[in-house]
Order: sequence, then structure tokens, then C-alpha cells
Amino acid sequence: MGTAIAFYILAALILTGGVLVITAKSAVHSVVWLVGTIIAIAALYVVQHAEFLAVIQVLVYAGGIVVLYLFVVMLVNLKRPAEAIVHPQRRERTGLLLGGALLAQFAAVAFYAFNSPQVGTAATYSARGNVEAVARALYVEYLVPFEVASVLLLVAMVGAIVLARRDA
Amino acid sequence: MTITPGHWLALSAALFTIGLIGVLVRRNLIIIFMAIELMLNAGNIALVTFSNLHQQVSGQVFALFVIAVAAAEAAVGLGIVLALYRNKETVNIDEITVMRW
Amino acid sequence: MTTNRDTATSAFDTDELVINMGPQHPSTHGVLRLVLRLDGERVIDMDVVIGYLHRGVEKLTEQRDYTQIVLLTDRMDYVAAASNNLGYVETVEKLMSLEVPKRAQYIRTVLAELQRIASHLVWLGTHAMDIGAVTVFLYCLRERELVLDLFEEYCGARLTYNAMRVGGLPMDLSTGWEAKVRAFCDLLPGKIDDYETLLTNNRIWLERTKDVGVISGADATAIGLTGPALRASGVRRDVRKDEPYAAYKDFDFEVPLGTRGDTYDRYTVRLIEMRQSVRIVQQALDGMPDGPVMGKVPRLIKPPAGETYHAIESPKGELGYFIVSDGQSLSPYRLRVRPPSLCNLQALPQLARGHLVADVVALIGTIDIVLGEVDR
Amino acid sequence: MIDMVVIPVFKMLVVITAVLSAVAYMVLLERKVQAWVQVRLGPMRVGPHGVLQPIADVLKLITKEDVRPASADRFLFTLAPILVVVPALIVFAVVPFGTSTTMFGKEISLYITDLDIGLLYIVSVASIGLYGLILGGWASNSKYPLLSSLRASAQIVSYEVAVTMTLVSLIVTAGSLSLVEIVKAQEAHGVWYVFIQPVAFVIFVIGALAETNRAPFDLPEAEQELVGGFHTEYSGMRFALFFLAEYTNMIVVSAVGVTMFLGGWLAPFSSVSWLAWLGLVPGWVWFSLKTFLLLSLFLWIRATLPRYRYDQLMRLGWKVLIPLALVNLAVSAVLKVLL
Repeated sequence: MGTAIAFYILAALILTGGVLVITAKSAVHSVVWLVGTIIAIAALYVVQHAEFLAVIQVLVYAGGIVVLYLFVVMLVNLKRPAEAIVHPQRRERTGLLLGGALLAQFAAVAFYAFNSPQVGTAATYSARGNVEAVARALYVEYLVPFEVASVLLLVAMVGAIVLARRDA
Repeated sequence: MTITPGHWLALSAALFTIGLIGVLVRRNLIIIFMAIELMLNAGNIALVTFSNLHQQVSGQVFALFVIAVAAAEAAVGLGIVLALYRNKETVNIDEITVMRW
Repeated sequence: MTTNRDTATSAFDTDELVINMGPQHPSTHGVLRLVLRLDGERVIDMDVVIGYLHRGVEKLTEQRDYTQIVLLTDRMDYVAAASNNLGYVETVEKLMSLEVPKRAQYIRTVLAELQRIASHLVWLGTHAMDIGAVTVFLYCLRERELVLDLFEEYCGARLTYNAMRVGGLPMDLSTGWEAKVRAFCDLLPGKIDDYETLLTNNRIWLERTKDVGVISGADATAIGLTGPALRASGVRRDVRKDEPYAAYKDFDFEVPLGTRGDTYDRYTVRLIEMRQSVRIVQQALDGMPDGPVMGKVPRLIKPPAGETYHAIESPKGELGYFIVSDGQSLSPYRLRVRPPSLCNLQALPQLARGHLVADVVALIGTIDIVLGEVDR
Repeated sequence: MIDMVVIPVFKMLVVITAVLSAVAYMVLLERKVQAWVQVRLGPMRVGPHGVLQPIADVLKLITKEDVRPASADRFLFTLAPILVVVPALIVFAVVPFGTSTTMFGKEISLYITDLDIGLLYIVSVASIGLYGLILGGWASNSKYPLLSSLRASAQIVSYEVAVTMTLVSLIVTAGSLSLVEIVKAQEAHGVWYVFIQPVAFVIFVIGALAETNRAPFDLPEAEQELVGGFHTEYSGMRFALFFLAEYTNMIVVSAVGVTMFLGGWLAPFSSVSWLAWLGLVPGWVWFSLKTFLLLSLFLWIRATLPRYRYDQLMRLGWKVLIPLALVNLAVSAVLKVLL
């Protein structure tokens, strides 16, 4: 019951936030809605007993990545509206249609999923918090991917610095 | 009023679709990047749902990797946006068509 | 020149930002207006806009007789009114070839040096406050208060003294005043040590002042810097030594010099000057001659036709007066002031170029300007 | 029902009331401490020795006209102060003020909740407060606030790294992310972690000063440089919210510092037998006292030091504190494994 209420409220928040992100006129407003959506998703993770992931979501996504977006939006100080020019070959309706088609497809899949066996709450697989479980998985089972991810981040960092340097 | 994994996946699918529409419809490169973030998050919701479904933390670990990838993508992508802005004074993808036929 | 390298170091390409600093800004020391062109936080260029406090002092003097003008000079550099008085009366005396009694000369020197201490205290306080050390400001004002008390006891005023007359002084010292000055002279060095404890070896203070706003001796001379700001660049120029006036040739004091010409040097030079001022005051009190404080002055002060220029070392630098008399009227035909603040202010854009906004604030402090004197 | 709803809500009310009144008196304390350092009296008019000054301040701020610049972004201008205050307040959800007390025959714990990821929760919630600063500066549509908010965000992001690193080394030492567990671990160790991790404590205090925009790192609010800071265009109640958030954040970092390094609610000198009576004093008194002392340290520093410059601040953060914190973390980890 409690889960259901939380789910519906959060789902409403997430979807509204998502729609506002892509419809907002000003990019700064978009960023604000993105933050809202991400925090709502973090709350959703808490409902799903993924507390560690929820905190990381807020810390890394909301506190880090989206701040980067905000910085760039504020630095890119456009002299004319960002979307003033439309390419003649742009087909917005087709885009919407494709999105709708994808949603329909997903809906079909979800329809099947509704009939799949129901799973109880997840408290069983992480008795005392799930930090330990996640850490074990991350550092034991997925150690190599973890290291690869860190190399990826390093490369991305170097790349971003090279791109952003003015005298490059 | 029970919430099945189907509900979670439906939410994930809807969010993904919103992100996709954003990518297809908007012309502001920064907003397109944000739409991509929405799609990545939709993926994460699905991953966490499966993690719950199968009582495995692997899904959550994958979600962490997705976040790491998102961070890398944001850094490089926004670097590109800045470089574009410096050279072309625009972030409208409809104006950046040199490499497109 | 440096602009190329500086713009390249800042990470993001933003548009040049033009911001107005002042005339209503907490750290422009009155009504100075700076138009800054910024790249990020780095100053590319700067326009100094002055004139917000222009009252036409020079023109006003043409309507006042020579005694009344003393009062107008008070209102130029209002934190160092006695120095302004001194420069003016000495110029008129030079124009009229008047003899000033020795006792008056000594008292004038004492007053001028006390004024230098007071002015430097205001400078140190505001400079430190601009860099964020608010406490130093209140300590400095506390000691300045003592100087003001001394002035109040001497002439009855605390800010605009009107303390000197052509040919001497309006009144002699009151009894016990000398003892109070001596007590202050004993007290001040310890207080200066206190300020130094808070600032001189403070890492943050060093980082904020060292190598900030460096100007070479040659550049400083070329742009016309005067006073402590010039001496901090290593140029030995002090009117008190070079063209002694009042009683300065009787006293033994040192003129501190800087080596690098940065904000820190200007800071140390002024601190040493305060200590030297204490020495001068003590020597003057020791050697204080007896006699009248007012020389033989005609009832109507009417200098012969002619012109003269005379400069003194005010706390801010070389303060010069140029007076033209037509020999008939009781007012100057023309009076022109060479204000050290204005000359020092000219160096600000050169000092600030390539530095950050935060340094601009420190630099306004370090050149020690008073807008009343800049605009007159 | 009582355990699930009434008691937590009651606790929240108590904590929020306590924090808000603490903030009000923080302001008075700050003015008084500054005044004493600077040989002044400070506020003296409202009430004896100015003790009612906070009430007068609050009344003034509430009744003041709320000015919104014509060209400001209306939505974000309103949102920004809220975004600053809310994270600052909800951090207190996991701060343990004591162990537990008995009230009306019920055992009541002196913390709202004990999350097993409490520390991460604090760090992540604190990172949200940043948005308020950036958006406030941007939405004002004015140059000084914009410069200031860029300064603030860059500063907070940089120092967050160092502070988080020190907290991680504390986690390594304590072996838990829960704040309650960390204090209990200090009890078990018999020594506060400030003595085990002195380097971390120093980095934490410096980083805390920087993260709360306090002197000598108060660049975003440097009155002498940027007029007022990111809240230059704000007035009345909205300004009060920024103000509230700043002081709440100070209390937050002090409370976290006390919990992590100074033994939280533990009485000092627990091993000295003839001082055992100190243990009779309730834990929350010790907690408040230590927080108060740490806050006083902040005020003292503000009254003493000049201000850093932006580039120097960044250099200190990235080239000194972060490497130091990393080394400290590595050493802590190695020692933890070896010992």
C-alpha cells in the first residue's frame, strides 16, 4: 500500500519532470527540472531498497553531472534564441511519431510483464543495508569493469580538458 | 494496488520515450544532452527493477556503471558544446550541418 | 603584451564582461567609479571615472581671501587636513617671503607628522578591510581616535582643523598637550607591532599582497607616482629630505624604500613611515624652542604680484600648491593644487591590468587615494 | 502509530525549532564575538546586552518589502532561496544529538533516524544546496551576483572533494557509514577520532570553512569585491532564507565535525577516573557544547584572517588539500589493514 502510493506519486513527479525537461523554453529551466527528476528517481531507488544507489544518484548526478550542465548553460551566453533556425529537412512530427511508436512497443512488452510472477519486497537480499552487498559485487565480481570505468572517466576528463582549452 | 515489476518497467519505458522524443524534437544541443540523461536514467530504473526482481545486486552495480558512463559522456559532450559555441556561436544542431549530407 | 597569455589561461571562453565598480561600491573609498572590462574574473582593461566629488575648490579660492582659503584646503584630503593646511600656508609664506617663528615651525612639523600617522592608520585599516581583515580596521581607527583627540585638544576640531595661519599658528600649545603626545608616541609602536602580528607574516596577507600590482621604479616615475607608492618602487624621493620645509632639516629620520614595488612593499613602507613619524614627533618635542607662534604678518594678506610653487610631503605623496597673485586683490588670481591622490590614481589601470577583480580592490587600497583630493 | 508517526514528527519539530533558534542566536553570537575581538560592544539596544536582537532582526526581515528585479527570472528567483534552505535543514535528519532518553515511559532515541548510509546522505544532500546559490545568482540577471554564484559553485565543488575524502578516511577508521555507529566506534576505541585522524580534522575544518563560504574563504560574499554576493538582488524574506541557510550550514558542518571527530555526545576524559562525574551530564549537552565551541572557532577565524583570492583558493583546494586528503585516506586504509 505504502509502496504503491510512493510509486504513483514519484512516477507522476518523474514523468512530469521529464516532460518539462524537454519542453522548457529556457535551458536553465530544463536543468532545474532535470534535477527534480533525478531526485525523484533517487527517491524511487529508496523505495526499491537501493539506498546506496539512491545516494550516489543524488551525489553524482544531481551534485556533479547536472551542475556541469548548469555551468555550460550559463557560460554559453547566446546572443539569439538557441533554436531560432530550423533546418529545412527537419521532420518534427516524424520524431514524435517515432517516440509514440516506441512507447507503444514498450507498452506491449509491459503488458506481458504485468502478467509475470510477482516478486515480494527486496528486503531479503540486503538485510543490513545494501552498501556492503553493492561494494562486494563492485570490488569482487565486477572489479575489471570497475577499473575500466575509472580509465574511461580519466580519458573523458582528459578529453574534456583538451576540448575546453581555448588555445588547443 | 500492488506494484509489480511491470509498473516499474512501464515507468522506465515512458521516461525513455520522453527522452527519445526530446532528442528527436529539440534543436538545442544542451537540451538534447539532457534528454539523453533522461534515457540513461530510464535505463537505470529498469536495471534496478531487475535487480530487485532477481534479488541480485548486479543490476545496481550496472546502474553505477551507467552513472559513470553518463559522467564521462557529460564531460566530453559538454566540452564539445563549448568548442562548438566558441567556433560557431551557436548550440543549435540545425545550424551545424557541415558534416551532414 | 600580457593580455594574450592571460586570456589563454582562463578555461572557458565567456564574453568580455563590462562591469561598473562604483560610484556606489563598498570598497572604492568614496565615489570612485571604475569601468572594468573582465575576462572571467581577470581585468583586461579599466577606465577610471572621477569627478563625482568635484566641488570646484580651486575656483572657490579666487573668491576667498588668503586666510579663508585655509579652511577650503581642509576639505580636500579630509583625512589629512593638517598637511593640506601646511602646504598652503607655506606656499603663501614663500610668495610673501614671510619669516615664520621657529616654535611655529616645530609645532607644524609635529602636527604634520601626527597627521601622517592618522592618515596612514586610515589607509592601513581600509586596505586591510578590503582584503578581508576587518579587525585591523577597527584597531587602526581606535589609534586614530587618539590622534584626533590630540588635534581636538589643540585646535578644537577633529577632522577639518583649520589649524594653521599664514605666518604661523593661530594659538600656542595648551599645557599638558606635549605630555599627551609623548604618551601617544610611546603607545603607538606597540600598536603597530600588533597590526604586524595580524598581517605581516600572515600567509593569506602575503599571498594577497606580494607580487600584486608590481610597478618598476622607472614606470612609477614615468606615470608620476608620488609618496610611499613611489618609494616602494625603490625611488628615493621624499620632499622632506630633498627640499626640506617646516623644521624637517633639524630632525634625523629615515626614508624607507621598497625593492619590488608591489602591494606588500607599499604596505611595509607605510608602516615604517609611521614609526619614523613617531621619531620625528619625539625629536620635535625634545627640541621644542620657546617663543611666539605667530610671525610678523601684515593685517591684510596681500602678496606681491608673482607666482610660486611649493610642495610638501603629505601622507599621500608630494602635495604641491601653485599660486598666482596679481598683487592687488586679496584673493589669489589662480590657485592650483597638485594632488598626490590624483597622480597615484593614474597608475591604477596599469597596476590592475591582468590581475583579478579581488586585486583591484586591494590596489585601490594600496595607492591610498582620498576622493576629496582627487576631485577637489 | 505513535512510534511510526507521532514521535518522528515531534522530533522533527523539536530539531527544526532548535536549529532555527540556534541560527538566530548564532547571528547574535557572531556579532558579539566579532565585536569583542574588535574592542566594540556589538548589539546592545534590544534587550539587555542585545539578547533580543535576533527577534528584532527577524521581524525586520519579515516585514521588509520584497523586491524582485524587473528582469529577473521570476520562477527561479523564487525557487533559489528555497533550494538553499531545504537541504540545509534536512541534513539534521541523521545527526545524532545523543543516544536515547526516556520520556513518558518510552525509550526515545535522540536522533530522527539512523541511516546506515548516513554520511553519504549528508554529503549528497549538501551537494544539492549548491543549486540554490547558482540559480539565485543567475536568476537575478545581474552581473555581480552572477560572478559571485560562479565563484561559489566552483569553490563548493572543489572543496567538497577534499571534505568527502576526509570523511571517507574516517569511514575506514570507524568501519561504518552510520553516524550513530561512528560515535559508538569512538566510544569503543576509547579515543576521539580527532586524535587518530588529526590531518583529516584539519582538512575538514578548512574545507568546512570553504564549503560554508566563511572567512577566509568568503569570496562569494566578499562585500568589498562583489558588493553582496549571489544574494545582492534579494531582499526581505527571500534574503532571510539565504541568510538562514548560510548559518544552518555552519551548524550542520559543526555538528557533523563534532560527530565525526569530537566524539559526538560522548563526555570528555572518560578514562580519567576522578573526572567520571562528567559522564553524568546528558549527552546532548556535550554535543551542543562541542558544536558551540567549533562554531566559535569559525567566528574567531573570521575576525582574524584576511580573505583569500579566488585563484589562491582554488590552488589551496586542488594542489594542497585534495592530495593531502588522498594520502591521508591511503595511509588510513593501509593502517587499518595492518593493525
